[in-house]
Amino acid sequence: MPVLQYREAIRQALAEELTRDPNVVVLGEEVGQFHGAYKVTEGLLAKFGPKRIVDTPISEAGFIGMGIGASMLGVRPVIELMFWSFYSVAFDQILNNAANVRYMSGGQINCPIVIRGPANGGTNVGATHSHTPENVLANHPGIKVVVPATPYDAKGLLKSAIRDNDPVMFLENTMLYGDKGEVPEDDYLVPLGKAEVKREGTELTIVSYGRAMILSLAVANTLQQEHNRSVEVVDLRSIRPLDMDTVLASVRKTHRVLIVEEQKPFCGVGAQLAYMIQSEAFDELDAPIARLSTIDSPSIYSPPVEVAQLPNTERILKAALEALA
Amino acid sequence: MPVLQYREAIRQALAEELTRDPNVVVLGEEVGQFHGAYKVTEGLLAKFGPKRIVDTPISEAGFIGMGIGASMLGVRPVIELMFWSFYSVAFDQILNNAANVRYMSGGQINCPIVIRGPANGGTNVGATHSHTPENVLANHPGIKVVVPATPYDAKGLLKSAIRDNDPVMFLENTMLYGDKGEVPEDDYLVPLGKAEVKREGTELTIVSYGRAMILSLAVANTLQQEHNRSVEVVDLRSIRPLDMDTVLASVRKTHRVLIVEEQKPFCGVGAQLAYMIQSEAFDELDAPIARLSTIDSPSIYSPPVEVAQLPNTERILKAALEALA
Amino acid sequence: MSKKSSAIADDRNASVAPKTGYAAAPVNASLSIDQKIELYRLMVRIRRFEERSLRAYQAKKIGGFLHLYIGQEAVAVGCCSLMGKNDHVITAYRDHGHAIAVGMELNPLMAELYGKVTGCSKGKGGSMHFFDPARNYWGGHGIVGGQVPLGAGLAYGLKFKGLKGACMTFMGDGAVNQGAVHESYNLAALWDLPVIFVIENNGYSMGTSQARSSAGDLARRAEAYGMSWGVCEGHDLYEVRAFMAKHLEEARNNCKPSVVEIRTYRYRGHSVADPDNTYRAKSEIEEYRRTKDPIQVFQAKLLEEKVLDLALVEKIDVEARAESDLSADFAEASPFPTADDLQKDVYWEADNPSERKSGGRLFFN
Amino acid sequence: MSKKSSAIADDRNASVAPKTGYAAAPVNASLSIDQKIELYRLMVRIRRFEERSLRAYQAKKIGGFLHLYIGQEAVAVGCCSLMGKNDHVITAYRDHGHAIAVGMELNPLMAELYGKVTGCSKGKGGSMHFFDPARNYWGGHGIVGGQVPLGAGLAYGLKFKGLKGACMTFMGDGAVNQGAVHESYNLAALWDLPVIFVIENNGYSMGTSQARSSAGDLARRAEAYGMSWGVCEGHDLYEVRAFMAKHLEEARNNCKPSVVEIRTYRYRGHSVADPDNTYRAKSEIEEYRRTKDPIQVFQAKLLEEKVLDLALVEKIDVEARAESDLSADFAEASPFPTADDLQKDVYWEADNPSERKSGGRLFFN
Ligand SMILES: Cc1ncc(C[n+]2csc(CCOP(=O)(O)OP(=O)(O)O)c2C)c(N)n1
Ligand SMILES: Cc1ncc(C[n+]2csc(CCOP(=O)(O)OP(=O)(O)O)c2C)c(N)n1
Ligand SMILES: [Mg+2]
Ligand SMILES: [Mg+2]
Repeated sequence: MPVLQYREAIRQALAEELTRDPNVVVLGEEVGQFHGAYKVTEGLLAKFGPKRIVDTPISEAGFIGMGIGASMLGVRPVIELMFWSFYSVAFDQILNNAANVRYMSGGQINCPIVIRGPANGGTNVGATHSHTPENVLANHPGIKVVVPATPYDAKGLLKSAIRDNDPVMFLENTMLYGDKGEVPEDDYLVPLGKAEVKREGTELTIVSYGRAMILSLAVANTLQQEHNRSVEVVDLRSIRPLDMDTVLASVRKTHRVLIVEEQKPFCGVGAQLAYMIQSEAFDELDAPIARLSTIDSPSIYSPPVEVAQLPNTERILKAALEALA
Repeated sequence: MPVLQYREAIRQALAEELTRDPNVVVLGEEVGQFHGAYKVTEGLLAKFGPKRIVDTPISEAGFIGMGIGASMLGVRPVIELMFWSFYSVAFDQILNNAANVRYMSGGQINCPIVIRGPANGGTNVGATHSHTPENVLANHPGIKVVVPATPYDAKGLLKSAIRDNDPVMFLENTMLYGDKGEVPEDDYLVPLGKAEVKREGTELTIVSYGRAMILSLAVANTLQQEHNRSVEVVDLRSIRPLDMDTVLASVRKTHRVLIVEEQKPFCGVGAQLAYMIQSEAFDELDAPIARLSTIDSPSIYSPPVEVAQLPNTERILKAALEALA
Repeated sequence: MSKKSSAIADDRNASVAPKTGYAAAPVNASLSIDQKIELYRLMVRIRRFEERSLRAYQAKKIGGFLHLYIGQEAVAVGCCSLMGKNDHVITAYRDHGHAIAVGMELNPLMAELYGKVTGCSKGKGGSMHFFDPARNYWGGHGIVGGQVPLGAGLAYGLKFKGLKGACMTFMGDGAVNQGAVHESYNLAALWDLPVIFVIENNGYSMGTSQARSSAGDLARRAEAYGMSWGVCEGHDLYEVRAFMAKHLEEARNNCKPSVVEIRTYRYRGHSVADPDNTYRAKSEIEEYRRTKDPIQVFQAKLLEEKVLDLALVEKIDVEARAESDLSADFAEASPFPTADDLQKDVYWEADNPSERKSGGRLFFN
Repeated sequence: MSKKSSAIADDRNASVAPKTGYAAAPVNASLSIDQKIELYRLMVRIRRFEERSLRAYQAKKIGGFLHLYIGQEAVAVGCCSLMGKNDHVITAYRDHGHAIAVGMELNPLMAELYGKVTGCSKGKGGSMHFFDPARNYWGGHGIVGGQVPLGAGLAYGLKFKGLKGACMTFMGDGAVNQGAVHESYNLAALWDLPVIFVIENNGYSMGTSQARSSAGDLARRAEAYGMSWGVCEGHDLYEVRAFMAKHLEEARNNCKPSVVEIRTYRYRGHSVADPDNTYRAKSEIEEYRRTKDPIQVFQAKLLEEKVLDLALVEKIDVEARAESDLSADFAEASPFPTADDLQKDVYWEADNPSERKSGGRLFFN
């Protein structure tokens, strides 16, 4: 099977869907001539031309709102946010218009848009550029939220997202763009709302997603090799819809849970997971649900301290050992 | 003691702080000539003049950002959002600039602003006007979030908020504006970050805030009178800072918890509370933490169905009886 | 409702075609007598519908906001009467007039106000959120300025699909200071989107006069983006039509966007619950009503043209009142949605379970 | 750093005061020789500092973004050199030049880039977030256009406090299409705020030329709000000063805001990590460097004026390089913040525990 970078997998998904459906259009800042700030869309302009690959001015509220409007007429815009952090200036369009227009029209209007781009820390770009808004987005019914961790999932989920008739927020990760993995060339889909057990284990369930999941996997391996402890890692992949069945099945098996997330803690995704797990599997828990989040402050610039702020392998290992104790 | 409406209590706090500190300025849409969309600022223009009471155009990002900039120079703007829902168009200013400017400047800059206005459902204004963003706001370190439920607390908390040197988000409630309560005429303060046990009880702790707390109190009384059950009601008052000590003390007493919140469930404040309570008082819990939120859909218009969507007394009573079972 | 009918219409020769002014503009001169009567009737129906809704509001049948369009009828009717198959409309929360002008029936509108399941949005949207995509009517939006990028997007969609149409994107005079509006102006001008940004300038945003909220002239801001612009009076239906017809042609045929300001006036408070005496004098309202009421003005013209006579005026009015009353009866008799309906119409996938591709939970508690 | 010094300065009569052009504008004609030298030196220091930072970036001493100002120096130096006690500056993420121009030392700036605790923002802000409120420098802001309302707010604060000053609010040519910018324009014009919106037009926002992102002329958008505006070339320090002096006077004395466009050019990619060959030709850069390099241009003028001679040019350069190297040494030798510092500088209250009035937890996990 071909081995692709995460960014290439996303590009392949875009190219395949652009080819499949003439209503798909890719819009965003620098997605065309500049090939994308992170080169995700490299080559697409040459292949699909300026009607399908559209460079926008720096007007996130304007062009996201425009995309929403166009989607109501059946266009299927896939909009790149150079950083998800910039959703801050388009918040109203996303969370009032995209999220609500179906509801407020009594189901008459569909809004088949995808908004995609990176949402992560770890690259020393400071507080304004390191938001991870999956919790904020998923707080709003009407919205779907996906956070792929691997090239395979990135391609399969993005293709599902583009075909979805609801607005899907697709959160990538600049730290993963260069990661490589096997990606089939064919037209496979990874459905939204299906978690995957990325590693089986018996003593502790780590629930995670995105890059935090990749790090958790590494820690699980370390725990096996160096501590002889067996840890299961559940990759949520989608935040909304959310595959609680897979999470709960794992909890019923291991009876211990550590949630690892790259989120500011207060009302992060981990909080919702913790609430649901204790609500639905209270008697299965041998210990309080543990949770490891980003250390609670605006994202720091200083490179080594940013590493310390995020859920790195050291912090995850420590938290996992505590949870296993 | 004088009995005031909730709106009058807020107005009194504003007037007292305007009098006390010449740097305080009240800004917002219709706060002056129109006396405020909900008449909170009635009479202030006549009393303090147009330099201190400023009508703004409909430009929330502009005038909130302007307020933040002015606060960096020592002005103390108290900005009215006609509805907190409209924070959607000013999100970037609040959550990148107000929340981060102290941090990114290494502590050199203070941002002493208050943003206040109603954040609630229940008045049939539909999905775009019924957001309750305390979870989203409090997710961002650098921000403080207050949700007063009574006239007394509203006045005391607002005065504390205006004197606070950090940005404070002050979430009122149109459904409570007409509520009456005793409010001292003197210069008292209710500190941020102090919960209050609004009713003592032994069998169940209801943790709540805002109007949901008022309803919970009523239900607690019903439970006493009609079911002979003893329910303690903790009013958080502040979401960030958060008084966990008071919450945990109550949990240690009753061993059962019901969280009642007017929030969309996914990653609401209740999720964070549930996570913390189970984390810090796992062995004290006789049952899973129960939680009652707004029913998870965009806010509906239809008046009777909106009542059903919110945490009304009927729903709270049912949830409390289940939690007590 | 409302089959076309009239005494006069049978006797076409009796009418006097105007030779000068806006009435003589091609788009008006070509109107048949029936069409003129229908335009008049539309305005009357809007007014009577809203008056009826006001009574229902006062009787507490309607909740939340009720932003009445009374006084502005010629704007929506004038603009929407020019719509072809591929023309679209989107507006803000003061949306009843446009809804009726695009042809929506009164029953689902009144039922929506009552929050009934028979409402145009199934009782989910309310007064601010009327929609009828089948009639190219995209709402009804509550966030000031928030609909404007959507309007640019509808235009984008038209152009993308190669359709010759335009999107009329309405907003109030207070909305022009929202950032999203300017971002949309720039996008429309930069990419030649077939959109007309229509500022319905009724002089006030709630209690704030234009002068207190906006620096400079409103439509003229188009120049900042090299867009064309124009201003017209909104109380004369003929003028609105003559004026908008040009802008629509430019948009449809040449993909040229524009910003237009239509000067109008609202008689009622910002919304029904709002007071109305802090920011304008009663005499200002009376003066407008006396000299520029759009229904009176058009009625006078059509009487002069002998398109209408007093009997027909009366008949139209009686019919509109009756229709409005019936819509209230319909609304009253209709059922409310139930709590079970809350989670319908949120996700397409949840509403179409047999076609659902995703797994997991879509809703939480 | 940098005491004033020069061979020529001792012999003032040797200099030749220019009689024509921008150099003769009062604000320039009144400059002493020392002042001219210092302005030149500032530009050189900016350039050398950035070149040094670039090497540090390539050596992986610096993370994240590094948006170099090289080529634009005359803009920041020209504008900031006009600042009086009550004048303020705020800008976007391409903020090194302004920081040095307002008088910040190189050490804390380089240390900030290195993420060290001795940095001007204690290593918390990084390249995009330099601040020095004591020098009326309010950053350094990463969200395009996000600083613009803050700039209006600084001006509001000045006016509120009755201080005669102005706030220069810098933004790029790509920022003008952000909604918050327009909201700020309207507020400034409506309320006569003493703010000058300075568009540093370097022709590109990342890889997008002005023509591909903005409809119409940039500064001229001020007309939409009845604000005055102007355009000037940014490679000639004298021109920048002459031009900005007028706008500053208008702001300070008459509270009149304006929008100005200063035409300039950046030599490097948008940020260091970004490629630079997809959207412009190398020759374009070379042409600018050859004919309009702001340091070369000013150097030539000062040589002609006999304010500088080649020895002094060399000396200034050597000193600036040395100072930049020293700043890198300083940064290198400084400690990083620690994880304990993460939660400092978030809340004033947490940093001032003895004055804390609130209870409860401020931080979570
Ligand atoms: C972003 C936002 N800010 C404020 C409001 C509250 N609000 C609703 S209508 C209105 C006035 C709008 O006036 P205008 O645009 O002139 O429209 P008109 O009511 O005159 O039709 C205001 C301030 C809102 N709905 N959305
Ligand atoms: C809201 C927002 N959108 C996008 C970006 C990413 N971005 C950073 S700089 C930039 C280009 C800005 O160009 P310009 O305003 O001309 O400034 P210059 O870089 O030329 O100084 C972009 C798109 C951002 N930081 N913020
Ligand atoms: Mg208006
Ligand atoms: Mg630029």
